[in-house]
Amino acid sequence: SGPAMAAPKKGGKMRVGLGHGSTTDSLDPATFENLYSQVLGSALRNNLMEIDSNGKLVPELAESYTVSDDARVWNFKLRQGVEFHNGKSLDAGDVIASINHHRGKDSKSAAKKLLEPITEMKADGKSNVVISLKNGNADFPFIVSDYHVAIMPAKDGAVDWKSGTGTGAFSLGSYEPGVRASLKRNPNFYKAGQGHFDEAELITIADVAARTNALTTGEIDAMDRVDLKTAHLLKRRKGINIVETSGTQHYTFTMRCDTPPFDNNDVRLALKYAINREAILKTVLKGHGVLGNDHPIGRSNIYHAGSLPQRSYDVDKAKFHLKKAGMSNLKVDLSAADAAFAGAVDAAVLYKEHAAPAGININVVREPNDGYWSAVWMKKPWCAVYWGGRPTEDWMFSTAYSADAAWNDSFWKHDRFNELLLKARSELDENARRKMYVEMQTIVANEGGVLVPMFANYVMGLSDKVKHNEMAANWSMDGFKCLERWWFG
Amino acid sequence: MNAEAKTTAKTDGQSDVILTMRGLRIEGYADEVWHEIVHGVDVTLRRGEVLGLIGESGAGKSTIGLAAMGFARDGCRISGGQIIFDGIDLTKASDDELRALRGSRIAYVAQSAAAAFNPAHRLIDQYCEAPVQHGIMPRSEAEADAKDLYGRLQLPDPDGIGFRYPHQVSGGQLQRAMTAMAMACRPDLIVFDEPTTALDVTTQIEVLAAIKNIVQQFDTAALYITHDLAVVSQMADRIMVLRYGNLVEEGETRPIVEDPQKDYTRDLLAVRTFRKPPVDEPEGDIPLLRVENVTAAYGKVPVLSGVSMDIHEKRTVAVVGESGSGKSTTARVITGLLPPSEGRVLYEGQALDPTYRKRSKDELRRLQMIYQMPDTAINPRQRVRDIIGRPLEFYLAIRGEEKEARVRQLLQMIELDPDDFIDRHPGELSGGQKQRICIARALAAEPELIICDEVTSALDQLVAEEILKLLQRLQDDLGLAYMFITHDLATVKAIADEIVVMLAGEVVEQGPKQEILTPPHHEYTELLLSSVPEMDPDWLDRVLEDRAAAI
Amino acid sequence: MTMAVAGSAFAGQSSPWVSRIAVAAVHFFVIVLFLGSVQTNTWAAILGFLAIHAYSVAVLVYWSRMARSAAGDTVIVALTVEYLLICVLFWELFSLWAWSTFFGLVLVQICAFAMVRYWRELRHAPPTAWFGMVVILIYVMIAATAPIIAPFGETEIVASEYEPWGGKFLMGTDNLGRDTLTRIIYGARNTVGFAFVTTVLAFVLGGFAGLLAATLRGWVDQALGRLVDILMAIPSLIFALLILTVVGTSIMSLVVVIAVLDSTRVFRLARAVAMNVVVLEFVEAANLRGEGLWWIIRREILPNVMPPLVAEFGLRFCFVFLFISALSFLGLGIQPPTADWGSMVRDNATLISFAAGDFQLALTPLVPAAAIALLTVGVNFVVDWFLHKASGLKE
Amino acid sequence: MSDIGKMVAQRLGLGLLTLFVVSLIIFLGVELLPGDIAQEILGQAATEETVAAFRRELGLNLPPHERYIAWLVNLLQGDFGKSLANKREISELLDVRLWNTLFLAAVAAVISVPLALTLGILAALYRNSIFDRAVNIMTLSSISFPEFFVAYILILFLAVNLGVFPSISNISEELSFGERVYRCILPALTLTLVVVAHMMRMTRAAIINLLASPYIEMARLKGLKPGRIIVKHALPNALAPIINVVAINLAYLVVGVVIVEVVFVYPGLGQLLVDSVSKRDIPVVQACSLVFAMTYILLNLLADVLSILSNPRLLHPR
Ligand SMILES: Nc1ncnc2c1ncn2[C@@H]1O[C@H](COP(=O)(O)OP(=O)(O)OP(=O)(O)O)[C@@H](O)[C@H]1O
Ligand SMILES: Nc1ncnc2c1ncn2[C@@H]1O[C@H](COP(=O)(O)OP(=O)(O)OP(=O)(O)O)[C@@H](O)[C@H]1O
Ligand SMILES: [Mg+2]
Ligand SMILES: [Mg+2]
Repeated sequence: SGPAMAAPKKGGKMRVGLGHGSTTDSLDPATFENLYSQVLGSALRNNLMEIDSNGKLVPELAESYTVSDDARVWNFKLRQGVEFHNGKSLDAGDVIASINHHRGKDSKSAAKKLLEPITEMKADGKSNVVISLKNGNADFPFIVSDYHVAIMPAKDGAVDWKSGTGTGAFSLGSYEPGVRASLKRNPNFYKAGQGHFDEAELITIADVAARTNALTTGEIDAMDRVDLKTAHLLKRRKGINIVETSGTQHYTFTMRCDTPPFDNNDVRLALKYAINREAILKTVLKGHGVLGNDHPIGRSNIYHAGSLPQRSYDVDKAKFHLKKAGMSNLKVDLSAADAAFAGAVDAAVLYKEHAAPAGININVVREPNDGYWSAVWMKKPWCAVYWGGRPTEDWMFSTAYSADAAWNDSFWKHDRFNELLLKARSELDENARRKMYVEMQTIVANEGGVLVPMFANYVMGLSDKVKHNEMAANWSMDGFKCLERWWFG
Repeated sequence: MNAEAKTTAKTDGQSDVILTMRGLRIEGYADEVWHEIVHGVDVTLRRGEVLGLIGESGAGKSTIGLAAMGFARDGCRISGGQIIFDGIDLTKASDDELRALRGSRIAYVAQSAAAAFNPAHRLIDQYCEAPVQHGIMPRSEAEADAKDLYGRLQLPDPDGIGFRYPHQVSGGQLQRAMTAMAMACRPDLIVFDEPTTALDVTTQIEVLAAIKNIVQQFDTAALYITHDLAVVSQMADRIMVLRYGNLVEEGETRPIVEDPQKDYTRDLLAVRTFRKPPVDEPEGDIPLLRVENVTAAYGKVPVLSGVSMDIHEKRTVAVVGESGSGKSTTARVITGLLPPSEGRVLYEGQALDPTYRKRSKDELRRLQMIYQMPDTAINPRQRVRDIIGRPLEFYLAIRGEEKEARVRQLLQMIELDPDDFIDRHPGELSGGQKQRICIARALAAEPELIICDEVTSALDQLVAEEILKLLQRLQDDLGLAYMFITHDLATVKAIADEIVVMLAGEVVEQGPKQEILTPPHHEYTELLLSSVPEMDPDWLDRVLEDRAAAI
Repeated sequence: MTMAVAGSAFAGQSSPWVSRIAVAAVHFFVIVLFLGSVQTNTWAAILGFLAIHAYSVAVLVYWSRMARSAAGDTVIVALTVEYLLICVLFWELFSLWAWSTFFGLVLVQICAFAMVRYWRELRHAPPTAWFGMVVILIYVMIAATAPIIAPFGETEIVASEYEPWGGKFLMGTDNLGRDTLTRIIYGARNTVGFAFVTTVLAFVLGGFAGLLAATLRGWVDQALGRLVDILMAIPSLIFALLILTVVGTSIMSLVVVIAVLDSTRVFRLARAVAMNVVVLEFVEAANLRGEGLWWIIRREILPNVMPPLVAEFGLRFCFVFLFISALSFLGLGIQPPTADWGSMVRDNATLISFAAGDFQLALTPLVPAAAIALLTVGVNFVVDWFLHKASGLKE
Repeated sequence: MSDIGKMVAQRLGLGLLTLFVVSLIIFLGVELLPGDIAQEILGQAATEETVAAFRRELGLNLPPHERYIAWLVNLLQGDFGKSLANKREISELLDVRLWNTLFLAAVAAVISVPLALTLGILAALYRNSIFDRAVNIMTLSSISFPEFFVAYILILFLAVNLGVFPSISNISEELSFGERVYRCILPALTLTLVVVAHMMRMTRAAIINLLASPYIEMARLKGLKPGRIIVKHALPNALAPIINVVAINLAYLVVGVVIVEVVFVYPGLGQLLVDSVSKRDIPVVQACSLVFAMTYILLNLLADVLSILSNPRLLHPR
């Protein structure tokens, strides 16, 4: 369904069923890791910057910012008159405390690494925050738009995350982790033309069939992660719309380049040629996605290398590279679990069938869902992985591809690549940057250890009461901001 | 009621007939085919008359008794003939009609009251069930009536006993309670199916008296089923002798008992005539087995105190006493199942270890035991070949062809046809046959002493006699010694060399048979001896009178 | 170990030891030969198939001779255990399907033996029992001959996903484009085989422990009883999750874990029933004879506690299917791409919600579920008949 | 009677021991699982540094035995401790969910136990009839379908097509009793279908097993109606095995319903336990396991006491 043209109306109670959420969740943004927390957090709190529906970076709690020429010193000017749900006015102290929440020795925040380059932060009056970085980073405003770096009220330099208080479109009524949260509209919300529902409820419905049924019977108004197998049937139901956005989310089969046989690039290439991406996209994602080209940069990224030829299924090339690697056949274990991504096991099984004609015998090992990320990912030589993607190339590459990245899950080291990464980061010239990022994508595709068969769409199911504008593609549920941006028609 | 009254009732003519069965045929389903069990039997019963049905086990007595209620057990069917009860043909009656009759107009007293009472309900509840369900009287009336009947049947505490559960009441008392229950609706006919077979002689006499009394009081017709001619002659006006589902002989009680016409009836009468030939005094001083001053208890409950006895080679020692007197316990002490708290057991002068676990295989072999209930004493899932073969293999290491030959030989010894029986399961054997298998199993071990714990009590008399003869013959041939536990003095008279009388865990009298059986007796021995029914229809009245007089 | 069991099975027979060992050896040899041949090539497999048939006939003749002896029951038990052990042994050495073909053969042989032995009773089985036996037999045949009768390979992707019924794909294709009928057929051997092995193992473990506890009483009983209490007090799904996550979900560990969990239930039942048997006089008689523990458990008690155990077997057997599919809810369970009914239901379960929209699609999960249900009903009908015979009722 | 008291006391004592061992096993089990709470909560975002910081915060740097003993000492003082994941008091966490779980179990039990007993009795009464076969086929089929599948089918018919019940049972405290029951009906029905077969078959088998007893024959000879014979004469004697099976199934209704909870979005203990295991939140896992183990122990004890009460031989020893 296309974007609704009518002017947004106020009112109603929005009930969203999400496939995520666990009883162990908390309101601490430092530990947010699932869609439930992300959607809830985005309804309650805001960031300095945000990515809007068109994928553009725009100020949110900041009104504007200025940057030094070397992209090292960033000065954010805060919006005036913004109040937290508890009536406290937003000031520079809150921002500094909120960012500091992720820094320091004792921080367990997932954003710690991101914010590490900050050397100094100081308030310039009540409404200016000056942030200095170790090295220049042209993408820094993207980083403060990250959902972890939400702004919370501070007292004595410490933020209060337990209450869920923020500046967001909704304030928290009750919250039962892993079950539901009920929200009320923030009457003092500062964004004009946003935040339409009177009330909202976020319900965890882990089972996809239950979610679908709840949507069909009208017990919820929107759901995430539609069952792709039945999406076409669900679409036919009266009163239900299927909406999808294609962003940076991609699935990979990651090989450890420090472990034989994957230390040989020809083996890696053979494996990259032995997979029938179209078939997997069609069968596993039922077409709800885009082919991957063995690098993590999606079409919605600015510097996506569209010129790079699409790699396709080619048994001969696979055989050729295998032979080049000095092998006539190959037997490898591929670890997968549905925890890696929905359909990972199926994808692996399909891959096994595709690779067989090339003399590659893939033994699919289904790992337990439980503990997948600690016991399999970055441990087993070859496994299925899911990446939410990052809004910028630099962010993505430095998260998982640079030699010193904490999550360099392919254990891949490429000097030229690392050099380019550093250079591109502080480069402010668009064209020069583009050239460098395209080269990096080419290197990763041809020499990297990550097989990226596909980018997966975010597929959501909406009751036709629910209206929305163009949907943001960066994350699921309208960039987590469904509650703020949607309304009932 | 007296003799004249009965005679008038009998001459009263056909109208007085309460039950007629004509050409009754009943089939049982076994081995996937229908076998005829009862082959056209005619029975006529008048109001107030007691008809005795007698015959060996499996003769079809119970089957006929149940047929009188229009009932056939699971796996049986009435295949021919008529059963007319008070003008109603039970073979044609509907289920509802039959149900209305049963319990209210025809009642049943089962062989084992302990099994036939529902363990989950109080006696009085079970009593009241039939009258209340048949709508004969309300519960309160039935209860009052029950107490009255309990009193008449001389149950202790008639007002309270009904509120006990079946397991809280002794066997004899249960049997009387069952009689009371049958009486509840004042039926026209009661079927007594071996009501005293499971009881010991002293209890039996009380139950017999109670039944006789109540039947006379209410002038109820009765079918009295038993395999003991002496018992039936006390109870019945007329007797029918059955065998293999056929009528052998029928007539008034006294003529049948005094002058039987048929050989089979004569055999039944002659059962108690078997006598063991007297043997010499034991030679040698060391008895084969000596029980020395044994005191034993189950947990804290003392059962035996200071029991001593000797068993000599090739001799039979009978241990008698009423139920619960400690006979089996003595056997358990000897076999080592129950270590005594004091005293010891010597075998050929050597002390045996108190527990069987520590006894050597050879010691175990020389001392074998045969149980009272052949049903539970042999494993229903093993075949005869394996049951008998096991001791051979286990003790004597005989295997293969040799074992097979030995098993066959043993089967011949106990007079069972090897070809026919070697592959059977116990379920395919009669009680007597099972007991023989138990004997063969004991024999297979080539023992020196066999403890027989009431081996004949569960069997009918003809079979029992066969077993006794068999044991005797084996003793003569193989030189075995027996410890023969029983409560049946007739058996004792037949087989014993020496007798040990036990009461309440103590030996009250012991010595050679002649000595014990010749008066003067110990008073308890006297009671035991006088309770053995005699083949005289007046015996019961006489004994009861004597006893009443004695008090 | 296997030999010992087999040997003891024949010990009840009156032939001398040498021949017993010879029989056991031939037995073992043929099995090895067969498993080997299946592995190498088709021709060898066909030869092996013929060999195993000839061998089966020979075994049958031998058995029918023995059918009258009490050793027969023991032979059934011993053979089952023996085959089981071999299956487990060859598990990793050969591929899954080799063992399951073999398993089917085992069942056929045991069925055949049971039929010879119980033919008299069988003739008079009620229609429901016949229905059950026919169902079981069909399943066993399907399982045994899966590679021959299945139209495609077990994991072969033959078309696009969810092809309609009929034509080349009788039951359509599944979510990955594999032939559903083929998967159902292979599912029979994997699922039924798995459930059978697991249940038997559970009964061997739990049954033996239960009988041991009942026979020995005292502290053994206490110790085993408390151990089982502890195992049962932990929610089984969590227990399985803990163990399987630590040791991994190989078929082997699945079998062992589910069997251990199930065996606690069997233990309680076996113990309770055996308690009533150990007090009977024939057990006392065997004790007095000086028999060892093993004999008493195996020959005196076991045969008498079979009916309730068999009844439990009927239900436990199908609980295994359910447990596997419950495990796959947690991402554990049988490894793909092995076809198994539980996972087939699980993988396509959501389709049922759209039965109104596309009925044929909704059948995708229903077919394997129905396959399980039919087997459950069949097995339990046979069990009911057996129970009815054992209850002593003759109506 | 005092015998029962003694048995109960002894069993409770053993129960405590069992609980202790269970907690130990669970603790060890979760310890052995790959990863710990720090890694699991941070998930894909875990780095060495953050994990180390998290561990320090939670006290996970202490050796396992010290943590276990500390937990045990707290427990003995009646304190379940706090959830590691979100710092909430575990007792609070358990409180609501335990009641929810018990509520669902109760609704399911109220439907399933009488249904199973009635069907079992009727099946025994009309044994080998069409009715008996039909009931058997139905119940056996229903247990052959995995729980979640049964749930989907029920939802399809009763929620989606007919719309009589809600498809998700997200109950909350504000709801009235009636509303709660209404929302619980579908999960309760699902559970009913799952447990009825076992109880019904056991009832049937236990009754049939007694029908050859002499006292049943006696009851027939008293002219009683077949229904009365089954209910008054066979059933009371078959109670012990039936009670035991009912207890096992009740325990299942409390302990084993994770999947039903997930499908119906029912906030019960099972879901909490599974979530906590996957996040390695050991104190919560232990607390849940103890509650479950306790349920099992108490239900078993109750079954044994009831078996004794139902058997006059044991209740009124001579
Ligand atoms: N349900 C049955 N099915 C088949 N045959 C049966 C059945 N009940 C009894 N019979 C057979 O019928 C015959 C007569 O049995 P019945 O019980 O009437 O004998 P009985 O004279 O009462 O013997 P007992 O003194 O042992 O009680 C026996 O041979 C027995 O094996
Ligand atoms: N296992 C037992 N535990 C406790 N008391 C027992 C046990 N067995 C028997 N008794 C009691 O010991 C006493 C003697 O029993 P025993 O079995 O020796 O009697 P018996 O003379 O053989 O009687 P019967 O003729 O009935 O077999 C009885 O009062 C009986 O109740
Ligand atoms: Mg009889
Ligand atoms: Mg005795």
